[in-house]
Amino acid sequence: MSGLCSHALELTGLAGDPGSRVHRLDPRAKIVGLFSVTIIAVSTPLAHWPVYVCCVAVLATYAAAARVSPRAVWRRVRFILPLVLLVAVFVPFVRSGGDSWAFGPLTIHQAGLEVLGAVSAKALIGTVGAALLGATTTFPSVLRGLEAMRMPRLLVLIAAFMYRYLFVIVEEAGRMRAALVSRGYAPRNALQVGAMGRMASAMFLRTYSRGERVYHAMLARGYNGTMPQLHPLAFGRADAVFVAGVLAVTLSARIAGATA
Amino acid sequence: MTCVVHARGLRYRYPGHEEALRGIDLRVEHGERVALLGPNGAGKTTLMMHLNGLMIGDGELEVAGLRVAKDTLTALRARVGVVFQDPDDQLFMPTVREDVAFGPLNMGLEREAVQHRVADALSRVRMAHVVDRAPYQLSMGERRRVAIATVLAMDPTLLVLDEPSANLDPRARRELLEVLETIDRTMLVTTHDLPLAAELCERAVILAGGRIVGDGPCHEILADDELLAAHDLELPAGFDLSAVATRSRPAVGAQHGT
Amino acid sequence: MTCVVHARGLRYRYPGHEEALRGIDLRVEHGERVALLGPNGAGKTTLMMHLNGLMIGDGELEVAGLRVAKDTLTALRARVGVVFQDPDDQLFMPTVREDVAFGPLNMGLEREAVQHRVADALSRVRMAHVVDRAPYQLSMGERRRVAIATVLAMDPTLLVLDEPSANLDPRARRELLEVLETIDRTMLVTTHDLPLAAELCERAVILAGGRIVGDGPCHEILADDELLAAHDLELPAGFDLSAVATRSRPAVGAQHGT
Amino acid sequence: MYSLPIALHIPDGFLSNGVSAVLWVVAIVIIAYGLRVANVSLTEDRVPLLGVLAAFIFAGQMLNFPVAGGTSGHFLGAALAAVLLGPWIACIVTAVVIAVQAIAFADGGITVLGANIVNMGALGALLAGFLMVAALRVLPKTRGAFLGTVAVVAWTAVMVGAIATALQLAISGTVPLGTVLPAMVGVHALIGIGEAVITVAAVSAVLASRPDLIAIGDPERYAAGAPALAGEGAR
Repeated sequence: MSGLCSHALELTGLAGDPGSRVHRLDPRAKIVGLFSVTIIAVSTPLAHWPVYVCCVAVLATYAAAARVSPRAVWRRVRFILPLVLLVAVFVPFVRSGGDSWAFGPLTIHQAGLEVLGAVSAKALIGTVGAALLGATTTFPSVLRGLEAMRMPRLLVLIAAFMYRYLFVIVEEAGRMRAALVSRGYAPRNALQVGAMGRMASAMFLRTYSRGERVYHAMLARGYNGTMPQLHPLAFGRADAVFVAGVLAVTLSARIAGATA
Repeated sequence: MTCVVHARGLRYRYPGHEEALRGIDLRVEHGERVALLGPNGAGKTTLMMHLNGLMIGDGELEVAGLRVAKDTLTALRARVGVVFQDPDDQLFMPTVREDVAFGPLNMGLEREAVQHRVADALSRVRMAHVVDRAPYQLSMGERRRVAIATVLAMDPTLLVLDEPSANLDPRARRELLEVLETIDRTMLVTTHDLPLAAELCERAVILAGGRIVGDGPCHEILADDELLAAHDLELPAGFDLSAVATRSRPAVGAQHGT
Repeated sequence: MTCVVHARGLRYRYPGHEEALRGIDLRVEHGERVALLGPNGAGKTTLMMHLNGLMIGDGELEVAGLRVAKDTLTALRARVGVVFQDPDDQLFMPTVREDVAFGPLNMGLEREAVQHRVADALSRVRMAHVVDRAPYQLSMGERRRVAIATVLAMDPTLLVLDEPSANLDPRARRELLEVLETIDRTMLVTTHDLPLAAELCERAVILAGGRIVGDGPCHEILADDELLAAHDLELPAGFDLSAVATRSRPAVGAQHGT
Repeated sequence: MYSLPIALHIPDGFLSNGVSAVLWVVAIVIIAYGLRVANVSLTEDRVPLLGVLAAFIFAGQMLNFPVAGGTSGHFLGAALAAVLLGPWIACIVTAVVIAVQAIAFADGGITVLGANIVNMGALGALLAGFLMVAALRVLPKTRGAFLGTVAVVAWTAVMVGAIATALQLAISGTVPLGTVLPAMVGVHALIGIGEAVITVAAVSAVLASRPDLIAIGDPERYAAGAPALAGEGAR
């Protein structure tokens, strides 16, 4: 339900002040902190809406401390959120329950409105949380953090190579696509996409030989089956304080909401 | 007859970046062969992408008699042939025949006419003998020439070539040059290979920082050491410009008009 | 001290194909810079792949004092640095720092020594300022120089470069040449760029059909039009060999011996 | 060119806590088992290859095509991955693609990552892979039968992913099944056709030039692990 696709490349890279305290936090702290906010928000029913406010406040504080402007956040979510909301906006018409109001042929249901509100708030918090992680942490250090958090090493390594070659291969694909279009290719329905399949196979074969060449280049520099690591991570006091702070604020709101 | 390329105040900005084209004014007449020179990042590729509407910028741009805009794209792409730098980006059908037929088929031509165009285009680049081979079995020089054929088969008014001599060994480069010299189309050639420009084109345009900073007879531009140096261009050490014969300008309906 | 490369009767056949190397005899002495020329398909890349044991053929091959065989590969790869043609194949880590550190770390060096080597190798190719950048943020010329640094950081005895000037604009090519000239290593350079060979190397070897068909001072080889033509090589039109100063041979422990 | 793309990435908040949690468990079990079966966890030799192939799947998802009424679908690639890499490696690779999309590009929620991995990757890859193996044992060993099977499994993989997504949305109480199921099935029946056409064209081209790279082409070899990736080891 979203439209990443060719806009992918615009969404990467740090934003804000790269020297800020937030940027310098251990990636594990940021992963745990931001994803906790999302998990807490998502698991909260709409009735406890102050929890959402609390989560948004935490994210806003985080962004301010990292000097990530609202514009930078918007730039990262603008291809995702509008589509999410576009889908969610149909919910009040199809999800029945509670009161209902008729607008000509359409009927809006109260239960549907509630779902719309909850879904929108949760999707907003989740998307902005992930965007803030990306704005304050390079993807390679996110991966280092995940690896330190016992993510299977093989998955981390695949992700690292994928990320490195994403740009190369997406650009290749873009050029091939341009070459197709340049020769007047304009499919009008799903049956006319055979040329894209040819393109996909050419991409696969090129990518496969790329993989072999990269492997050769690694062997040539003494690769013996284990990726060496340059930067050990250090989880310090600032990191602990950050995680504890985020959890304290959001969890207490969540518990207060549940017991209220 | 109008000129083939007519740009006035053409500007383009990649989202979130500086302007890549900052007001390009350019006329290319029928039958001209123009070398488009400039350092990396000068905007050469961006300008090229505008010529067949892969990008649409601000300002006026008319190519091959058509105003470049969304509604003219189909017609435009039949009139402007773009040969990309890496033939592997352009050739991905199972056989050379299907690759060369791809453009004419998209134009809606009859099968027979398409076959005719395939044969004709391949023979013009001296590649008729590989018609049933797979592109990946060909050498880089052969692939480059087949890539040119894929575009010639659409019978374009303007041929745009991006770095045609990149990654060619000296002999393949020579053969390519010989083929290009026999093709009587208006040509715009983006290249870092200044000797190629000197041999193939009678006019050179230097692009730098999204603007045209030099435009004139190729030999004059390439002899202007200061101009070249100012834009990170240089002839290879030991290259003697005067030793390259200026190619006579091919007389392909070179009538000038507005 | 033995010579850096010593091949005798080196042969290699790709499974299911003709022989790619048909008996190569080659000696490269310490401190030499040798251009390896030849048409596409001559066996240049295959020979290159043998030098650090990515392929192991029949016949004798000693490189940097080691007989090339399965059990010497680790030591061999620390002594032979190969810079591949496409820097994107060579730069596979997320940042330049990690890429340059990859080889030294595999050699088992301490973190501190590795940091030192990274800084040193990058400054030798004038790329110290990009240490924390990602490879995809660099220009082609910058990537090429960083690729060279990834290998220099391993302090190799022999530096093997595959088409170092491919896809570079004239200025990036010039900068690369300047960097290469300051590197005092034994070098084997595969290239189609004969002017580059003339400027960088004092010796040229021509490979054709898996055999060495020419070997001598670079300027003599490049002046031999018949030899070049017989193997699909040619200097660019207008290139004047005598105008290129022969680089003085760097005196890096150029002791010859068996 | 910029028509509305339709894909299956579920954002945070669209699934209930229970459904999200169950699918996280399912995804983890599949990946853990996949890592074991694929037998690649023992060696890092093939990691660069798997990494670039993941990038290939990601780039493949840029292939947008028109569906109906001004909307467009995009290629998903789970079936193609299963045919080329075998189902278990396809699971791992597509899971990495989907996780990176969520973490690095905020596309698809974190809490529903398990669901997205199952719907868009694992389900399609496993289904396509095992349907292919079963069909190849029964059908005549001809190119036509092979490509026909590829078409069917590619379409099926998309449909099953769409149906799973619809069921999850309905069970979560976000939208009623009666509304979401026909809508998802209708659109994805068309997207599935695009997926099938692209997958068949891609597979037939690989079959023509590098048949050795098609993992699923030989069920016996496939059963032994990951043939296309088990080639030469470290030298």
